[in-house]
Amino acid sequence: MDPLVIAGKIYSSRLLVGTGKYKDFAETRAAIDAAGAEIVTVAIRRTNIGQDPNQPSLLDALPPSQFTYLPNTAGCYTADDAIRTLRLARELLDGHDLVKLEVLGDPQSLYPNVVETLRAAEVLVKDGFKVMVYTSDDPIIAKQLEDIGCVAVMPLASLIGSGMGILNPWNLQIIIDRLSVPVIVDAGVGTASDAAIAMELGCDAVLMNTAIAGARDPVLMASAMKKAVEAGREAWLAGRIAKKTYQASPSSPTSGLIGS
Amino acid sequence: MDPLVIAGKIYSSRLLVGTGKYKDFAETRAAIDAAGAEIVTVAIRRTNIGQDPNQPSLLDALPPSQFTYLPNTAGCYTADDAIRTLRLARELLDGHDLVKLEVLGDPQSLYPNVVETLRAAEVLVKDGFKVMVYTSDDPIIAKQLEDIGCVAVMPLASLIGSGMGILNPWNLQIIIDRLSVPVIVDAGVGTASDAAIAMELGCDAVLMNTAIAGARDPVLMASAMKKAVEAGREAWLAGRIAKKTYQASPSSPTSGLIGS
Amino acid sequence: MDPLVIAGKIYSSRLLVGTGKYKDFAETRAAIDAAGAEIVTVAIRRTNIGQDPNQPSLLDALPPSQFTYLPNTAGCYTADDAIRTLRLARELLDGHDLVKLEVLGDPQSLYPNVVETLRAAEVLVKDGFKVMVYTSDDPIIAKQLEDIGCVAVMPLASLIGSGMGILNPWNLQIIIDRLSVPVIVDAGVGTASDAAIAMELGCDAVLMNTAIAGARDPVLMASAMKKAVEAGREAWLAGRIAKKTYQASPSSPTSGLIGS
Amino acid sequence: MDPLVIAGKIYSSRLLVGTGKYKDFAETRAAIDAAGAEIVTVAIRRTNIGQDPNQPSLLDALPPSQFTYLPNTAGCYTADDAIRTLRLARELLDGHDLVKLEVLGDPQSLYPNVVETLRAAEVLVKDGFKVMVYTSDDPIIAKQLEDIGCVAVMPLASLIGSGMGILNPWNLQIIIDRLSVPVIVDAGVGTASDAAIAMELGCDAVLMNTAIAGARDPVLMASAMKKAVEAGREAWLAGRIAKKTYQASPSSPTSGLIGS
Amino acid sequence: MITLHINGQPRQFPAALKIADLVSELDLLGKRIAVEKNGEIVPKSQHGNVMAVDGDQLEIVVAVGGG
Amino acid sequence: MITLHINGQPRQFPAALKIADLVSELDLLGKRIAVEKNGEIVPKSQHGNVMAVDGDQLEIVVAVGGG
Amino acid sequence: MITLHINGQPRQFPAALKIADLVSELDLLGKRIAVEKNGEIVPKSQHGNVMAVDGDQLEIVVAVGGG
Amino acid sequence: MITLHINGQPRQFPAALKIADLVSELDLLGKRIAVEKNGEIVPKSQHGNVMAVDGDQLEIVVAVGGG
Repeated sequence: MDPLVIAGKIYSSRLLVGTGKYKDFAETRAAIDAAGAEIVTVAIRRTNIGQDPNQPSLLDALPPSQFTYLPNTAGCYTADDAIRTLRLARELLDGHDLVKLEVLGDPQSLYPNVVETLRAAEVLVKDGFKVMVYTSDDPIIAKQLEDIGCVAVMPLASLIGSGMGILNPWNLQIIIDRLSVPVIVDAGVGTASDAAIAMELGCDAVLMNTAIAGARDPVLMASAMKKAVEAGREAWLAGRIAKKTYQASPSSPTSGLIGS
Repeated sequence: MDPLVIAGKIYSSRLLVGTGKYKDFAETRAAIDAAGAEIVTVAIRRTNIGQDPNQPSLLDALPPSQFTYLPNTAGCYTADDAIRTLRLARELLDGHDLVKLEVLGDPQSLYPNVVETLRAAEVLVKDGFKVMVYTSDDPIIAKQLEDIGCVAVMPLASLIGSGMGILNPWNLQIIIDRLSVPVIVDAGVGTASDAAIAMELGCDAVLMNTAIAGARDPVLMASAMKKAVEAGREAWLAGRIAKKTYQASPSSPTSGLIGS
Repeated sequence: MDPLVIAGKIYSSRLLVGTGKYKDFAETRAAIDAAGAEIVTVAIRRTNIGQDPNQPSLLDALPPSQFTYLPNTAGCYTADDAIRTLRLARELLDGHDLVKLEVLGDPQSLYPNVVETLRAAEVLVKDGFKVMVYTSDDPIIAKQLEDIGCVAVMPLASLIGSGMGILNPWNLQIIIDRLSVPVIVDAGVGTASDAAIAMELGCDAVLMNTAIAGARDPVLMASAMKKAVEAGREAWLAGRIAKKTYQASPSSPTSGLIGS
Repeated sequence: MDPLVIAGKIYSSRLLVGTGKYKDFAETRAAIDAAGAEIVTVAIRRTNIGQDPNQPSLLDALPPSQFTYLPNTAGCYTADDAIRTLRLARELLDGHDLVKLEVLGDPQSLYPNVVETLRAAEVLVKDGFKVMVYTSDDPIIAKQLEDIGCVAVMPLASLIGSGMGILNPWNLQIIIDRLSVPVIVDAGVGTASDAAIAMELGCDAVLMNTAIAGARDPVLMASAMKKAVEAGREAWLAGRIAKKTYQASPSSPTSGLIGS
Repeated sequence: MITLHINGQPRQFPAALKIADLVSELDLLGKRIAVEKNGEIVPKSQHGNVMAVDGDQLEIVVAVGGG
Repeated sequence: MITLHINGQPRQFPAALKIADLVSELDLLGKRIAVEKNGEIVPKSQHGNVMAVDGDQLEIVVAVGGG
Repeated sequence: MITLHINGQPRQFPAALKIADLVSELDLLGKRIAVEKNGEIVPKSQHGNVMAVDGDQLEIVVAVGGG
Repeated sequence: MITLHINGQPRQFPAALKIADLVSELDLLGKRIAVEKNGEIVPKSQHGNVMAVDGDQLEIVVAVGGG
């Protein structure tokens, strides 16, 4: 498939995945392999002081040498918390500066707070981060985030973890038409067809976590999502037929019928 | 993928394709290979008396030894025409008895005439044909066609060639829930996500022609459809997450946040 | 509003209602008055031998002198039962010959059995009945029912009592475009906007029962449905604006802005 | 209908209308009368110096004594322009302080610029205006606008003048659930059913202009919209039946059938 | 003694009787009903003439609320 | 002279002839075809025996691309 | 001679004048308008006092149909 | 005795100590962590120099699964 370029780096997979909500690291790794994902999001959390230091860690299961880590700011409701969290992430990952910024509005909806998001994006971009930013499907805000210098804009399809799919394809279409940086649908995908629809709109990639980790068979769903993203991308490149609300058009010749 | 069984024969591909509307036989073959289709529909038409007998024929491009032919009755508006056409097809294909029955209501909509379809199905099943039958999304008619002995029931997603996708998933769901023979969505698919949605409903397979042959790049679209059908099937097998219209659910831990 | 003409008789209301599922006859009457309905459907059932003969009857609550009765064949699964039922209804109502024919496929879905429906319609029309016929949204069947001589064709919006609204507006559109007799959406309406949408498609009227009788406040919902049907009809007559998927168009002058 | 209360004032109509795009003032007045609207939006524009001072003005057609004027800031792309415009409006209307704030993102989409909108709202509320504010369907922004002290929050259904109807009912639902001030759907309504759907979601009112003024028959469409808004409100108050995706429920008794 | 099958239920009567008499027997006099005998409508005008005899299948119906 | 109606078109032939000969006459020899005579299939195995005579209605078909 | 910028257009006037006089000059007397001078509202009550002087930026607006 | 606030919890230590020593104290040696002291990142390269003193607010974080 045609490659995806984010901040000058080339990726062959257009499916980005989260690493949360899995049964264990083995399942996490198996699902991510089945998804063929190259970029994986991780959260930054306090060490549990006193816990067994020898228990396996995410970094053992997903060696940073094999995957591009995308530390996020999940759980942050202010620009300041998000900025602090990503500075810790950069230190943690030896200066790795590709990050996912998300500043949420409230814990019930997890809908983005776009004002705080804009504020944090400005600071982080100035501070040298390569910011992939989670936002609403507001096309004006999406453009402002690009203008600030974010390397990818990631509008939601629907609420995080809702599995409702793409609620407003029209807004996404405007965003896709207007932005030059990659547009990645993030949050809300529930099943394979949702991912295909996102790609058919012309999105550059899809990011998901719950749709895979929460499926009855996460590894099989990961494979489904890989194929769906590729199918949607290829369909977009192939140029679908126009919709015809009425007059049907036969697929077989209309002449040469017997007894006619 | 789990195999598809029609009339006791096993198929590994769940994508059936038509062979009409292509630029030439080379494109036909390339698209069908990209689709990975094992079953291909063909139409039965009068020989053009006096045309150059040496020009290539469909059977050269798609050797019956490599593909399962599914002769159709496209263009037939009565049970009698459909029956005559399929008897000619069986003679033409050396007794091959797997056929696609379609009896249409009118040339404008190409919507099936279910009364004539029932009539033809009864005669053809008695006459030893293995009938895969194109029909509307009427669940009562679909069940009657199964009871008559059709080996597969193929409800429309929308009008033939319309590319409108699945207009009434609810009726398809009832049909899928009630029938034991394979249910194959036939007609109306426009792009990859439509095929994925059909499979996610629990259909056994999808049959299409225009969506591939009419695309700007038919071969690439054929590949997209192959992946979409597999994606939809795997998603259905994997068990998608439930839709949550409201309360979002975070993918990252809600505890251990800094500064909390 | 422009009048509705069925079998040569003029009606000012385009909302037809059923009389089932109400708390009591008082509520039935209040709801029907609020709906402004002129045509009311009734069912034909065996007398409960031995029950108190003095308890009030539907005909006391809704005097046939004030309403046009439309006896139905609810619960009939064969043409014969439907025909017998309507002959009893005609006898019961002193020769009244305007009837609602419905032949159902099964008790779970209550989806129409269109083959039996066609059969019954032919007999009843020959027998002098003015048949308003409940059917699926199959445009070929709908046209056949008109050709048989039915005075109104009544396709479903969705399953009886489901409240799912109009699942396939495209099929309804084809039916409306092709038929000359009144097309009345029957079954599936759940709320006011569903009725408005049906009328905006160009339907001649809407028939409902559960949406009103099953509402928390049936009388208020009846009023809502009256207004929704009128709103939808007027909107259809008034000619709505075209949908513009993108370029917005301001409602205020774009010149004369201050400071420009 | 239950009254609508905005900034302590009671209105009996839940349909607010714009006054732009009409053929002439006579049509404007006729449509507004048919709509039964009490609140009408107006734009503020520079006088055309030198034009005939005796030609009729909007205020002659719609006497401020009979209608509640809602001066808007259509065409403003910055908080400052919007603030200046509304200060002129207040002076123009003798201290009238109920205003519609809209700050747009760009002339192509007319999508709101929520950051500038928040900025303007804060200044205007402090300055004593009663601000009814046009915004996106972002529930976080909507809540912030309420917290600032806006007297009504008016999220879009879809782009201004697009007639696309309600693209994302889920976001509107969240806004309606969370806000205490009236929520008025503003922009995007195309036909009567769109207005009914908005009210059925629980919106307090609907504001529109193009859907009426741009209809083939604006006065008839105004009447349709009046009825649709009332129908939707009543349906919401009456409590619709639940949707049942499958098992149908008969409206006629299932016992007492003949021949059973 | 004769047996009539009325609305699916067998019922004993001393002897064959007119439909009109059967209707009053059943307390249905003056009520809006229709009668079918062995699959054929018995018009009101004939209730005074047509006899219900042993073994007859009768359906007696009314209009009830329905949609 | 006889007339055969082949795929709806009348055609003259000097005399009645076997289906097999007709097929080669029409340059269809070796092509994958099926033949119907007056509404009845003529199996390949019978092409050498069955005669096409004056007034016969013949349908000769092939498989073509279709969906 | 002074120049006033009215609704973005420069206009010559013999001398500074009261807003009230400017309004009548412009044939806007009695019309429902609002006036802004150099970004500040000039209340109707002040039209008789406030002078428009050379270089002033004036906005004079009316209400028009809009949505 | 000094008190450090580590990840929001107060903890006693005999005396001020280097971040590096604190990390080993906490059994985090060799683990992939990052340290923030009073709102400022303490780079790994500085763990050997920077002291944690009484009252310091420390955040010590790791990467965990998240979406």
